[in-house]
Amino acid sequence: ASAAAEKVIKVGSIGPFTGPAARVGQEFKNSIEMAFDEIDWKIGDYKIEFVWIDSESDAEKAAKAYERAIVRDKIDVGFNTWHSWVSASCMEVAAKYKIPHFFSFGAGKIMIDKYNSNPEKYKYWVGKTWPLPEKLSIGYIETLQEAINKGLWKPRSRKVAVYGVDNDWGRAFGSAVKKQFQDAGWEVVTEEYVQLGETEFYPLLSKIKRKKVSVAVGSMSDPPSVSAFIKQAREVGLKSMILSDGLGWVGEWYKLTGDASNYVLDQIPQWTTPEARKFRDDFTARYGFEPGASSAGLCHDTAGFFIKVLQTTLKDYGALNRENFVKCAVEQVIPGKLTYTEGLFMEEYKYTTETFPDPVVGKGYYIFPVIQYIDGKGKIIWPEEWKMSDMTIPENMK
Amino acid sequence: MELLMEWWDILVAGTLRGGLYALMAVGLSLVFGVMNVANFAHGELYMIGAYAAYFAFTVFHLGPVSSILAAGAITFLAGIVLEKVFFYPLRMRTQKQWVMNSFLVTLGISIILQNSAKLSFGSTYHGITQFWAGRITWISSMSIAMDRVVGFLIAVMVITAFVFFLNKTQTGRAIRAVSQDETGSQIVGINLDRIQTLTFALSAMLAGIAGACLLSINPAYPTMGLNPLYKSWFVAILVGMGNIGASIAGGLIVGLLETVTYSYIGGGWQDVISLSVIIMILLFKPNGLFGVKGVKTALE
Amino acid sequence: MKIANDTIENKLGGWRSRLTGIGLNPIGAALLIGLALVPLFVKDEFLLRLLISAMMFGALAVAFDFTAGFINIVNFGFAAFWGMGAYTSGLLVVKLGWSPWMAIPAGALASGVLGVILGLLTIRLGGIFASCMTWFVALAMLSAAGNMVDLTQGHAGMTVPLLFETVQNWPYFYLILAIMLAVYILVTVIIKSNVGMAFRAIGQDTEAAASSGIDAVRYKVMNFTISCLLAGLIGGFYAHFIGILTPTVMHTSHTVEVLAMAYIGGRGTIWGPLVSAMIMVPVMEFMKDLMEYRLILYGALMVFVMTYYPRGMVGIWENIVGYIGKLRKDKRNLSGHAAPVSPS
Amino acid sequence: MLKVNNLNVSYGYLQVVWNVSLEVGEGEMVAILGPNGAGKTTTLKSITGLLAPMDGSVQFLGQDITGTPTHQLPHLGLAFIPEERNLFSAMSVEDNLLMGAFTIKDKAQIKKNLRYVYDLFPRLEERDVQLAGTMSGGERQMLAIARGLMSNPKLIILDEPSMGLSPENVVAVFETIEKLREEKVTVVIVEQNVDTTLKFANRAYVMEQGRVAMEDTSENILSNDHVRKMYLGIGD
Amino acid sequence: MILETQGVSKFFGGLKAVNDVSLTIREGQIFGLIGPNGAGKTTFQNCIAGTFPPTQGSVRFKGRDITGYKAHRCCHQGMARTYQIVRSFPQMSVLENVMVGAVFGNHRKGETPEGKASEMLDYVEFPMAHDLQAQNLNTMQLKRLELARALASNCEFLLLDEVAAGLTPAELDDITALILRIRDSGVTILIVEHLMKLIMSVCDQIAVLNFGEKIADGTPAEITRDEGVAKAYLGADALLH
Ligand SMILES: Nc1ncnc2c1ncn2[C@@H]1O[C@H](COP(=O)(O)OP(=O)(O)OP(=O)(O)O)[C@@H](O)[C@H]1O
Ligand SMILES: Nc1ncnc2c1ncn2[C@@H]1O[C@H](COP(=O)(O)OP(=O)(O)OP(=O)(O)O)[C@@H](O)[C@H]1O
Ligand SMILES: CC(C)C[C@H](N)C(=O)O
Ligand SMILES: [Mg+2]
Ligand SMILES: [Mg+2]
Repeated sequence: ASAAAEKVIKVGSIGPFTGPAARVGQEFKNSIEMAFDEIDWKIGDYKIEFVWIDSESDAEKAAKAYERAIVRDKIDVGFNTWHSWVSASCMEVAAKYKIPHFFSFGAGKIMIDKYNSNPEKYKYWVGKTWPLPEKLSIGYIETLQEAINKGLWKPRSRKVAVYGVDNDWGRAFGSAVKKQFQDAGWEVVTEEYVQLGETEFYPLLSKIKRKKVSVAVGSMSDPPSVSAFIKQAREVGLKSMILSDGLGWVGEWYKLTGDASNYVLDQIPQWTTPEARKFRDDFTARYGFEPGASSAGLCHDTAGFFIKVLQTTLKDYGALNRENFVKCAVEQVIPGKLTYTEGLFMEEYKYTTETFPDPVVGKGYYIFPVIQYIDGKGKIIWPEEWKMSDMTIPENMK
Repeated sequence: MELLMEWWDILVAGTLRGGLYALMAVGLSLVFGVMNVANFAHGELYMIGAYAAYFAFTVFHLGPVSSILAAGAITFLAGIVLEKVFFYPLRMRTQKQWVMNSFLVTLGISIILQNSAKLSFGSTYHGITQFWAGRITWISSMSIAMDRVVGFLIAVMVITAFVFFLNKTQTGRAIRAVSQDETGSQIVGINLDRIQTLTFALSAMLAGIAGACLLSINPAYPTMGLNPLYKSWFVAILVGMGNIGASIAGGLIVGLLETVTYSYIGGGWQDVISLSVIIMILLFKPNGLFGVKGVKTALE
Repeated sequence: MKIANDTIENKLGGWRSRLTGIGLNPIGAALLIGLALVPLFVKDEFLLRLLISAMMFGALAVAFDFTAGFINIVNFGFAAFWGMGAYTSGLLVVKLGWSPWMAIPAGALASGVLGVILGLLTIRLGGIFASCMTWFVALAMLSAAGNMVDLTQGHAGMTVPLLFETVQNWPYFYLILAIMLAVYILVTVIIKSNVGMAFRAIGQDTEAAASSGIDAVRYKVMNFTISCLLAGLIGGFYAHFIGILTPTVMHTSHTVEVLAMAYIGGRGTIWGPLVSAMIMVPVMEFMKDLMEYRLILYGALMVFVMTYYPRGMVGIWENIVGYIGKLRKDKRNLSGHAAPVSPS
Repeated sequence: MLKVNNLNVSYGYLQVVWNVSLEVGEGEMVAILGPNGAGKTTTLKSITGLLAPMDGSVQFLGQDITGTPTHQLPHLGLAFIPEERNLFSAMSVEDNLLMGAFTIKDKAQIKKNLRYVYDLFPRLEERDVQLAGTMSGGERQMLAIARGLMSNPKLIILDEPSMGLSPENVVAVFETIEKLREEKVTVVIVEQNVDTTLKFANRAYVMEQGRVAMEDTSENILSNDHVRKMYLGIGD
Repeated sequence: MILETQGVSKFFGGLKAVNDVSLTIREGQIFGLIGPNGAGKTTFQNCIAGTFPPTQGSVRFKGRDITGYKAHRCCHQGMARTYQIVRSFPQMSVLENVMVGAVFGNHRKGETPEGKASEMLDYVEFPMAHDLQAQNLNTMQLKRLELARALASNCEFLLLDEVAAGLTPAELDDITALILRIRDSGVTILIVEHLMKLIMSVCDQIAVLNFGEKIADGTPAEITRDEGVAKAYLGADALLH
């Protein structure tokens, strides 16, 4: 009887719990558990319950599952997603049922386009966790430019090949870096996208190799593809710097690539601070595998931000319910009044009405370091203030 | 010169790819020919082979060749078990509509195996860096990983041994005989049950070896079988279901077709193009490229 | 007194035969009426959505059985025709601003046209080759839908406007109920007609059918067209019910789902597939929390049914009815009112 | 040599063979006659293990072979040539013949047998590489008989060997059977060609509606009025 | 002249299964086609009835050129057939099997398919219940079923392929009577058969094929006298009952 009196808030959390990115889903779930354990799953006298919504990495399945969570499980608020296409499809559902949903990774452009097409309708989908790739990826150009200026590297040509997985993310990243390289005076000689899950890159790589490029840059989000690409690049004897954005997203990547990943550049958060390392070790101790900083790590931060939102809503609006969440989002989160500074990775997580739904990017806010992998470890080589060493150039390219 | 190089690369890449398609397709074709089973769980046997090789190589620290052989042995056993558990009772009970019923059973098996793998190993990727270090450079502008070359050679050897077995040994001939007339085979003294179990196990073994050979390229995970399954169907249908010898040619054709598409049109269009070509061919050769009409290759 | 009784009997009989003519027996009709009343009493939106989904799959299974159970070709690319209807309808609304009410029939038509092509493609092929041809066509369509990003948004998914601007589900419920009924009745009427006889003849022996004067090409194409058209119609509904389309609607796994329902229900019976969908969709939904175990069970069910009850639920049902019938007859025989044995 | 006791066989609920008993002595040629649907084929199939009888037993060379799987029978020296031929249609004529010798391990013996059947049916040697599936009805029948002979059987059971054959080939078949008998092979034959069959057979059984209606020597059967009328079309 | 073939040939790869066969069949005749196994008799029938088109040559039926007509069109022209290897619709009842012929063949006014079908079953003296599934019948019963189905299409021309194979002499007499009855009802018949007794007793005219070629054509008496025929086919007199 007393249970009925207890107030419960149901949070629907979307993640790729099965399917090609299931590993990421697992990390999400675990890191959210760790974050909510810290507050004992309570906000005031509200008990927090999570409903795990499996996106299976598919836009349509995710939308169906989200809708099911709304009508069957009667969730009050949504939290988190990974893929941008999942965000885009669930945005539609959130708008239909007017369910506020906080913080989704989805880096690609479709969410932004959708939001801009009707801000009023889509205001329920509150904020991206991961900004558009072009805002971050400028780090690559600066790193390369610096290495050239310092005389560390004399590229044989100013030619670039862009590759990537054929989805919203891969294409968004590809076209962003393409433009940046072009602006920096490089020539993009080929641009190739492959299907999700492709593991055969000999034709693609030999094509790139024939073009004699100095840099191959792109992103593939699933581990089999990206590790196959890296390994085969070495097998065919590609003599170019490889920029593989997101190689380190999944903790087990090194097992798959081995030292074929040496010298590869990536731009990804690192376990740099002592708090971050502690989180990593706690996680490993509790769940038996090492988390990725960009998935479990960032998700832990956003969970912290989300808890702060819940607490603020209770404090400022008196009760936890859909309307108040929406109010809190519109009045405090979107205009940047409510920000989060206790995170492990960024100094401050903040939104502004100008950049919404992207977070504010730049020093002091949201920024990723550029790292270079050697023997399975990432060394930070950009920006200046975090730098651990200069870029290393492999023997055969000097 | 540039163009020649390009073609050469395509040829090499296509052949390497095609060899392994052939290995898969031979098994699929064999089971269809002998047991009239359109096996939709062939990809899961490939998956079992990949997992087996992974554990053999990383956990039990067997050598590459032993790992691949171990995978072959395990899938062979898995084949025996599957045949005895699923197809034997079905055979005892089904008279009519065998092809459809057994096909549905394979769908069921595929779902069971895939989800059991998820349950036992999770959805993560169990991969290795490589079996053999090193690479080979030979006229080509690109060099080729040892793994691929050896994998391809294993495929060729296995297929050759297999074709020899089918045509030149008494057991092999018995397998072919069963594929054509079961009553006739019994009459001349062939033990049907044994041959059918053997056939399924051999086919499973071929798929398992393919999965094991490719472990360094495709890590093991529960749903990894789907793509190879599709590809082996393409090959088997293209050349005529049940035609073992032609499956080899078919594997190479599909492998090349895909590589050409990949290089000139774009990765995503591989399936569209190779499927369109296969559809066109079927329109003119309804029994497949090398199928013979009136002779039982298709079902009736 | 006696006369009045007679006319009532007659009237009832007339109704009954009319109902059976469209495939409804009294039990079926009663169940349908019960189903139609559900939204009046049940306010749980989730349950309604579940029923909508069940009815949709029921209609799909019937449309599938129309080909598989009668002309004996398994359209292994069935889902692609469902998807074709969905995409066509969705695109017409999104790109050309059509009303969904116009676009859905147009989608059905597009699928139907594709059905004609498919029918023509498979004419010369028998058995597994025909199935593979349909499968390959579907795979090519799936792949193309994924690659024509400019048109379909590819795997990112295409957002499609909904049919009704409400979060309530009863309008969809009645619409799909009507569609399901229409599909069921249409298929039953066709199967009971001479055209249906031609389908069955072709399915059992094409050559004998041809030498008895049946134009196999025409009927085969006709069958494919109708089946695909219906799939497209249901696809159009789906598009505007679910609101988002990705190429995965065309995926083989959907065909397998529909096929499993049709076969577990009992192929070639029309009502078997319908009933099995109505049972299996909710059951699978309620077992969702079992995750992998659920699918393992599902696979095991398929194996079990195909091994021990290849005629599906209909087979089991007929056994039960036969058994009851026998019991009754035994009873009657015992009480001395043996029915006259028909002389044949 | 072969002894069948009280065989009962059914298809599902439909019983088609009732209490059939047969006895065949060594070196004998025994015919089983009867109208269509009498259950002759069914009887043969249960003897050879292709159908499981409900009841009754079969003994071959003193050994109980009821329920023995079909594939073990050739090892015991029993060959069966079914009505449907059951050839390996995608294999060559020669491969079919070699399969017939599946139970023989001795290569020289196989060669000898091959020579023997080729001499018997020269048409087969002419067509040794043709696929069995593309042969005409009569050619296939020859091949089926030849395949049966390849295993050096002690007892050969033939189901309607002359069906669908041209007169010339029918003669060839009966001449072969005659030769088999000279070589002391026991023969059980089911035939519609009653007249000719009875000229060759020692004894005959007549089956009607699933039961043995009559059993006697060929001469007696031939002179039986009922048989003359029903099977030879010679009435009074 | 109900049927006339001009140089009909059918080649399978290099094999000349039927080679340059010309025949003329008059209305109301029973025309016999005989020849050794593999002579091409079935193949010749297939060319006429539209199973596949002849490689060369033409077929005229009732004065119209029907070369290359598909099987169903041949049927609509008034041709019906039975098969050497029987073909039925196994999951349909006996009655439905025959109804298929009645519905899709040449429909006559005032006939219901059911009525026509049971009439034809009675006509061929079908021995079993009409609601039995065809898959439960044996070969002989199926042959009668096929005959009924063919007749139900109201054909004028009937092709029979070894209908009497495997019959006992008593049954042979029945079938002989039936064939004659069908002829008398106004149907022309082309019959392929190895049983000389039947052929000789019913045929008005006979053609003999050997290795795909026609080697003789004439009345039964002429054929029996023909030396080439005797050598190629008839062989042992013993078998000519
Ligand atoms: N597979 C079957 N299923 C059901 N009934 C069958 C089956 N095969 C044969 N029968 C029935 O069994 C009976 C005996 O058939 P069987 O084939 O043994 O006769 P038969 O004497 O060999 O005739 P025939 O001379 O035509 O070859 C027939 O009435 C037939 O209908
Ligand atoms: N589809 C086919 N492909 C290849 N060869 C064929 C085909 N059909 C028939 N033949 C061959 O053509 C020849 C004639 O066959 P057909 O069946 O017409 O003979 P038939 O006169 O009916 O013989 P039977 O009396 O034995 O039935 C045979 O040699 C046969 O092997
Ligand atoms: C960086 C990421 C969040 C990647 C994810 N796959 C996306 O599409 O957005
Ligand atoms: Mg028989
Ligand atoms: Mg013939």
